[in-house]
Order: sequence, then structure tokens, then C-alpha cells
Amino acid sequence: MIDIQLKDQTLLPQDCIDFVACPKAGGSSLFIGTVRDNTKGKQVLRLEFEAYAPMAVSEMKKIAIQVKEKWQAEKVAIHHRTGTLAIGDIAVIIAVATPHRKAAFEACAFAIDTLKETVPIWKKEIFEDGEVWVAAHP
Amino acid sequence: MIDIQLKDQTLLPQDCIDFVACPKAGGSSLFIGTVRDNTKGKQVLRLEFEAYAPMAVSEMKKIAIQVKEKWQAEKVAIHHRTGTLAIGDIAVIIAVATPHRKAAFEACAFAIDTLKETVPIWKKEIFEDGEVWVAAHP
Amino acid sequence: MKIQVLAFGIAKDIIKDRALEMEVKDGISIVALKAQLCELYPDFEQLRSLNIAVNADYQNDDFILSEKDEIVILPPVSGG
Amino acid sequence: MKIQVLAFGIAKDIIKDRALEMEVKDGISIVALKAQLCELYPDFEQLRSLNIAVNADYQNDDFILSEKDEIVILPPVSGG
Repeated sequence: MIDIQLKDQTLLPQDCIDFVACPKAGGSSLFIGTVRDNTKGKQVLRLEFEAYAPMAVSEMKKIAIQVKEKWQAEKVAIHHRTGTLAIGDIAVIIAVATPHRKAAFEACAFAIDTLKETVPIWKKEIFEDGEVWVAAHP
Repeated sequence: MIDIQLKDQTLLPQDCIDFVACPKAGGSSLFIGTVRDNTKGKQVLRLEFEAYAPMAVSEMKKIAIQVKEKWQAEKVAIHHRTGTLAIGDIAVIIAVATPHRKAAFEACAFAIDTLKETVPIWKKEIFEDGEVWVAAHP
Repeated sequence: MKIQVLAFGIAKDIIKDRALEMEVKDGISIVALKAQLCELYPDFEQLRSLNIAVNADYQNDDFILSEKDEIVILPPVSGG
Repeated sequence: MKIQVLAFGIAKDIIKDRALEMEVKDGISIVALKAQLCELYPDFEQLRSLNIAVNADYQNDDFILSEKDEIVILPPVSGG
């Protein structure tokens, strides 16, 4: 089972934990990505996330399906935030439940790595003195 | 900062998430170990966890300190349950926040692997037809 | 043919709009569309990568576009 | 000397108690204590491993015990 969410409201880790909870799974691994207060030492004021929503949801679904197949994951939840985020806010949560724990870590790491490469979501960092679309330029 | 807990009440992932939340950390990794409904296909009714408490706490502290040093973790929480657990109950939670996500996964995996090797806690699986101290015999 | 191209992230800043109407030759490929975009807006050449999504899916450079496709400029993604 | 040895997990089942009073020779090492325990309770030899903690810490086989130490039999752990 898969739970994909893309929304402009606070993400709740407990929702993902409850979704992946499963008597067949001995372990679940979570990744929680939060807004850091700095980039290369420069103070970040806030972030703005923008998504090409239908494709973002479909790419997140593809990741969840791959995770289920490659690591025999029982359940996978991927929640991603859009809109304006303050320092410390949660931008993304990935939760994976597998029968054995090694697979849970591998699957969760694969999911966040792949999400950052393929899912059409863009973030802009807002500094005191300007703003930058992250990773846009080499 | 380190938060070690050994207790006979329900473990709450949100407590660990709140503890490790940190504006300096861009990512946190959690591991949640739950009671599986079977061992090698045999139905488990419940588990009983027993700890040599002072040493269990000090060994968990050692792991948290290693994690902080090896992976520059900002914060580490390790909570472990004792007493009688039903299927699906949480036995252990490990949460690690690091500036970069790769370190968070590695640190969290190291912590749970080491915990299972060094922390003096023992679990007994209760089946329909008997009980077994897990991993006691070769 | 006339196509509508949607833009997100920095692509929106480059074309200074959320969408762009373009006159392109019939049966244009993605690689040719990208070349035409870079000619109109040289800032696209400065990006780390430039992809075109068709109907909410990645497509290769040799993919042939038609008028009814939903065409989206994808600058380098940075979610998570 | 007389020592008190605490037991957890399967060790508790083997000695059929939470603690055991033992008469051992003065300055006994951990390895010698383990041998004495295995002689008293051969079931200890069947375990995957057998460790002795002293004052809530792991110690090596050659560690010398004294009467005031808190000595604990640690069968193979299985937390998590």
C-alpha cells in the first residue's frame, strides 16, 4: 500500500508512521527533511516550494512502487510540502516498512535520493539580500 | 544533545522527532522497531522485554555518543521499551538529526545494529505452544 | 503549429510568465523545441539541465510533440 | 570469597533465580568464574555467548573480581 501526498499544509510524521504500521513489518525507517537555517553559512529566512503537481504526484508514486518491488516493502508513504516554509518546517517525509530493517534503511535512502532527482518540485531560498532557485545553475 | 529512555510505557515517535528537531539539521532519520506477528512463519502472541537497566542505559548512551562523534549528529534519541508488548507495539525508536541526510541514515543504521549487539536487553517470544528467549542459542 | 508551454521554478522567471505561446514547425522534436527556447531566452543555456515534460511525464530528446500535448519546461528540480 | 551474581534473561531460567551466592577463590578472574558457572549449570555451555558484566560495564576474561563488585551474568542480548 502506498500513500502519496503533496500539500500546502503542515506535514505530520505521525500520519506516515500510522500509515506504514503493519504487523508483518518488523521495522520502519523514516526520513524527515526540514528547512535548515543556513546554506553554506548564509542565513536562510524561508523557503518557497513550487510543484508541477500532477507530475510530482505521479513521479512520487513511481518511486513508491519501485521501493515496494525492490525491497519487498509492505507500505510506503511519501508526503511533500508546497508553499512557504519557515526554518525548521518539514519539507518532506518518507516512511517505509519492511520485514527486515536493513531493507528499510536502503529503501528510504533510495526514495529520498530519487525524489531529489526526478520529482518536479522546485525550491527557492530567501535570504536577507535576495533569493535563489536551489540547484538551478551549475 | 542526547535523550536516552528505557521504560515500560508506550514509546512515542513524536517525542523523539521533537527532541531531534533542530534548525541546524537538514534531515533526520528514524528507525522504529515493532513487534512482528510471526517468527519464521510461527505466530507470535506477545513479547516480553527484560533489561539490566543501569547498564542498558549506559550502553545506549555510549552508542549515542559514538553517533554524535562519527557522524557529527546534532541530536540523538534512543528509546527502548521493557515489559510485555503486543503485536505491532513499538520496541525501540532511534532518531538522529545530522546536517546532511546520508549521515543520518548511516548513523541510524549503526545505532540499531550496535544496540542489538551490546545493550543488555533480552526478549522472550511467547507462542501458542511455548516460549523462547530470542537468539540465546546458536 | 501553435503550442502552449508551461513553466515552473526559474523557468517562470526566465520567460517572465507562467506560460508561453510558441509558433513551432509541425512535428517538432523536444530537442528542437529546447533549441528554439534557448534562442528566444539565452538564460536557459545557463541552467544545470533543461527537461521537457509531455503530459506529466519525462520524454527523451527525440520525442515528437503535437498540438494537444501538455508541454512543460522543467528546470533542475530541487525538492526534498 | 563470597560473591553475589545477578542473572537476566535465560540465565535467570538456568539458575532458577534472579541471583546466586557463590563461594569462589579470592581474586578470581572472569574466565574462571565462567568455568565455575558452567560446571554448576552445564546449560550455560549451550548458549551462543556468555558475558559477565562488572559494575554495569563489559569486562574482558582476564578481569579480576572482588567482593564489592556488582557481577551480572549476560546471556546473548536480543533487544531492539
